[in-house]
Amino acid sequence: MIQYYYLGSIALIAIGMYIVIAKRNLIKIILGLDIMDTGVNLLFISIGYVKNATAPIENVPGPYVDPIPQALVLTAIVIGVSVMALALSIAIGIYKKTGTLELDEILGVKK
Amino acid sequence: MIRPVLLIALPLFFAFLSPIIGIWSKKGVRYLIIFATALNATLAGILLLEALQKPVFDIIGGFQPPLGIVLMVGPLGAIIAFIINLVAFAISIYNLKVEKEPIVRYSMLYLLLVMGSTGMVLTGDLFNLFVFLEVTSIASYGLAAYNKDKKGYLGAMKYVIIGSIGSTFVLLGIALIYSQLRTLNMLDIAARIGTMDPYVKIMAFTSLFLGFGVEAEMFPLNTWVPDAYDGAPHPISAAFASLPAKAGVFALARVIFTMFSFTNFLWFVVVMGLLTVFFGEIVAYTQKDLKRMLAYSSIGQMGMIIMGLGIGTTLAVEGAFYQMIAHALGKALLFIAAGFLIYAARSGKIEDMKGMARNPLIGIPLLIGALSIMGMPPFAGFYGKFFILMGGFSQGYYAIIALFLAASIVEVAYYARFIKIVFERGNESKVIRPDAATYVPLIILAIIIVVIGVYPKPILTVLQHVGTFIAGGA
Amino acid sequence: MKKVSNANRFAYAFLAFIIVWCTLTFSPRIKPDQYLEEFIGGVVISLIAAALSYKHLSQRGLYNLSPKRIGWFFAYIPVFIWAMIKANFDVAYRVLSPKKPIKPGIVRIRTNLKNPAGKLALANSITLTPGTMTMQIIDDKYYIHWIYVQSEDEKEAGDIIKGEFEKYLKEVFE
Amino acid sequence: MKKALAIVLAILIFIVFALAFVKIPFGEKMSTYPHYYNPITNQTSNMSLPQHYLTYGKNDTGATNMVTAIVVDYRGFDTLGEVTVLFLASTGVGSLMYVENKVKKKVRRSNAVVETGSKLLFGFIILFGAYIFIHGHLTPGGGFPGGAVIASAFLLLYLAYPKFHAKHEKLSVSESIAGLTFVIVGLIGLIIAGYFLYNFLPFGLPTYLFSAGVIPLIYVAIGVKVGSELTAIVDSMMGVRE
Amino acid sequence: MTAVVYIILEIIGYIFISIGTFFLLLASIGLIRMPDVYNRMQTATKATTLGALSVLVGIGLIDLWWLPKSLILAIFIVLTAPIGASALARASYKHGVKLWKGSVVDKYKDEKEED
Repeated sequence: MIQYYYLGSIALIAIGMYIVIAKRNLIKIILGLDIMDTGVNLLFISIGYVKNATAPIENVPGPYVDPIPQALVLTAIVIGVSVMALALSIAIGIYKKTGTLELDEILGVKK
Repeated sequence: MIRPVLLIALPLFFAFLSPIIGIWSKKGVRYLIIFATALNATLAGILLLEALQKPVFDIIGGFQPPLGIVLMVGPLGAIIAFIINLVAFAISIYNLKVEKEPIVRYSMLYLLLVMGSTGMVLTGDLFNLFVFLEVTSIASYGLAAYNKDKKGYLGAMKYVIIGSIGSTFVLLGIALIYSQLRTLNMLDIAARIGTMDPYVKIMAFTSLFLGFGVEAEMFPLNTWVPDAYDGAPHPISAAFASLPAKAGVFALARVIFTMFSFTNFLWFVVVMGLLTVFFGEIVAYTQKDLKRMLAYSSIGQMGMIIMGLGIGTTLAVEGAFYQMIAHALGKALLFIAAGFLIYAARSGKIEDMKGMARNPLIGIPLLIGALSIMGMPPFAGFYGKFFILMGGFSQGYYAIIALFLAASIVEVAYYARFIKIVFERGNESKVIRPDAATYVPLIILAIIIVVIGVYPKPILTVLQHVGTFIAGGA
Repeated sequence: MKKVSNANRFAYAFLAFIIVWCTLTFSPRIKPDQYLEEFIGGVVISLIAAALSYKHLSQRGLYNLSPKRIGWFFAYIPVFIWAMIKANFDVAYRVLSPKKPIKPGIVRIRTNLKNPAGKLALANSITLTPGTMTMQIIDDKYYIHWIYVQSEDEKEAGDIIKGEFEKYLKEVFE
Repeated sequence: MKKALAIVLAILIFIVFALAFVKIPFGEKMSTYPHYYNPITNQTSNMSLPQHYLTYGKNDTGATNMVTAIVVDYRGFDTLGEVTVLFLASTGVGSLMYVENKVKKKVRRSNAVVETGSKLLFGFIILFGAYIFIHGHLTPGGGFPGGAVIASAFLLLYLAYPKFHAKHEKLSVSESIAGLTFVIVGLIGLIIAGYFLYNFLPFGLPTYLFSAGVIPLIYVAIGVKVGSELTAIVDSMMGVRE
Repeated sequence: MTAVVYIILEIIGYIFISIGTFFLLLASIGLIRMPDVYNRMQTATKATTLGALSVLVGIGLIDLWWLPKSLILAIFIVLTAPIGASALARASYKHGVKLWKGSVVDKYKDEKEED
């Protein structure tokens, strides 16, 4: 059986990848990484989905969705946030040193 | 009886403790880190002896796998963990040379880098492996930019970007495996990997392979290596070459052998390894800057390890593991020496370092390290390359062996050039004597290299277990 | 305004927090002993939160809770809600009417409220009522963005905008 | 040129992964999941992993919220790693944003409305954050969102008072103590039962506040830790102010 | 008997929710139709506050379990939404966002705040 439900999140990953490779502005690149991250998290969550099911909390009647992907994505989100914080602070550092966030100007590439 | 989890819990304990100690005494934190890594190395040594009897499983939280997380330590994992912690101990002494503030934060990041690399080697759970990969790489990002100059920031930025792409791939691979098998334990995955759809299986393998390839400095995703190594403080360059890189390549070995046990897909690994070797060695030959040269050489060596894993016979994998050990020790030594040379010459260019290594405290370890990395007998590096070659020979990969030898010759050429320059006669007046924080780790590492080169029996005893490792054991 | 002891302010903060906590954890289906556990947890949390924030929360401590003030406060609620509903119909009219009946501008009015909390309440009330939005308070001056300016004079505009609010808020807060 | 390459690569990645993911079922019943296998005892179970969690989770951990049961108890080691990652991020940002010569920056006066409002709300936001992480084992939520809410209370103070400055020593001490609590709870489990992070406290009655053994304890530690770490990150990123 | 009460409460709750959604819709239309930041903020703040309020009250009536919680949330929304609007308005003013050209008066311009 062929499933099309995941294509949206894969598209997010591909878009993020495109931004990371094609854009030459550090903030945009960092945003691209974030988009990729979101895509993977969305993908993970949807893997655990069960039709007509609710959140796995015992005082609500079942059936429940798979709780593992939710737990894993919780971890993955926190990790993504940490990477983002560090990337942004490195970008701030680069800006302090060079006065710009455009990669071409930083590396001295002639257009 | 020692529990593997202590190797992770104790550094974590000390890392969380150090901000409190740092309020009173910054010096105290530095010595605490040395103590913590020494303790860890001792524990890892004891663990190695235990794992030689039979693989150690440490169930965390009291839930049987795959319900809970399990640490899975076979002899090979134990020896890599031991070497990582040993090198980490040596480097932590050299850390005393770092003067730049905030030193307490630096120490914590370093200790957690060690802890993350150890965790990557010990864990037996795929998602836990990802978490430790992230611990390692975030600590590395912070340390790579620690110098807070333009070079450091740019190297770290490159590392962050490529590292994040890598972790996205790892997560994708985990998602693919989880969606089909609904489990995360490596041995559970290994037992049921045959039921996966073949295309999904190959995609999962490729994603994990590329993802861990970032830390293992594999070819398409290793452009961060020279910049990050170059921009990082000297102890951190040494640590990068021996801690996260080894943990990454061990994770690759886990993916290849423990989880997927591919036999017909290994040519892919060999090709990636070979490309990495060529990229590394040839660019290294053209480098004028010492740290960049060593970084590219590190790429080349990691490529050899990946090739050894890819050839896949017992002998070649033994060689790969031997090479891992030798490279961890040798590259750490060379980077520490490079740090001293750069400090003495006040320049990173190799040509400015004429005769700088003529002090025996620095010269003899440097020579031992360089010869070991070049693969000269009787030093540790020789056995690794030799076994990989023999393994490839027995599999009939003649063309690949020829290319491998050619790359080794290039490597010998540029190391010889480097040694010739640093031992050249002339400007003796400028040669300075290293202080204890520099020569103690150098001598420790050099002694180990000589010992395991001249008397390789203990290592070979451990490496006998490679057969069970390839067959999918711990 | 007389000085109020720290203990008094602390007690007020604690009381406010524990009331909010009890409301948050209450539900018609909860068992009594279960609620007791929630209450014990709430006491601990409220003590910590009060210790962190009692200096910010109030200046008058328990004196805020005199029956007269509470009475005026409850009298104020229907006035406020009625004004809010009127405001929304006003918004609906201005948004949906094709001619865009607006004549915006920033005017200045004055208040004779003294207490910061009272000023904030007045500012919020102004923002949520027809056509006006507080932008900044400086001492006793309010700068207000008015969507349909009826008067530019401080006094007259103040009477229109503040309406009955100031009277009630004066009783509640002063 | 570079753009064309990027587009080609992105499309390639999309196609390659789409071909893999179209084969993966979506929203199927849990009974179709493959059963798990215990590699230590060499036994295949009669149910899948998520089914096991949902069936026995309440007995195994005492928590009502199964996601929390997995995050803190079954896979608590991951969470320890996750906490470490956040700790690393705050340490890393602090070390990168560290300034040796403190240059005083000019700051703008804040909005009086915001000032009074945040004074009023600060305590309530902290209360609400604590509410979220203390009920992590009963309702959706837990240490990470709760900690983020607490950090937002401090963020509000930063907005309201441009001169506000959280004491870094205090932050790192609370961070350390919370982290040490987590590790020590794990080590106590190791000593008592032989398993790191073993849930050694009595489970109590489900849906009660004091239940699920060490889970609320760990979540309180995580909440405090996340709160102080996020505050420290914000504070470091703002740089030095006068 | 109680069942009837519950059903009535539920119906009232849904009415509240519909009203709330209508006001939220108004707010978004206002965002498009109003000419400048300040006017947009006006419509958006008022309509979203009342909209969110009545949605919350509606939820509380449908399932009484949530009533205390939703009332607390309502109070917080009333307290915070205007503060946010005021902060945004002043920030955009300080940042140099111009008033709409049809504006008749700007007294805030004369105020010299010390920075």
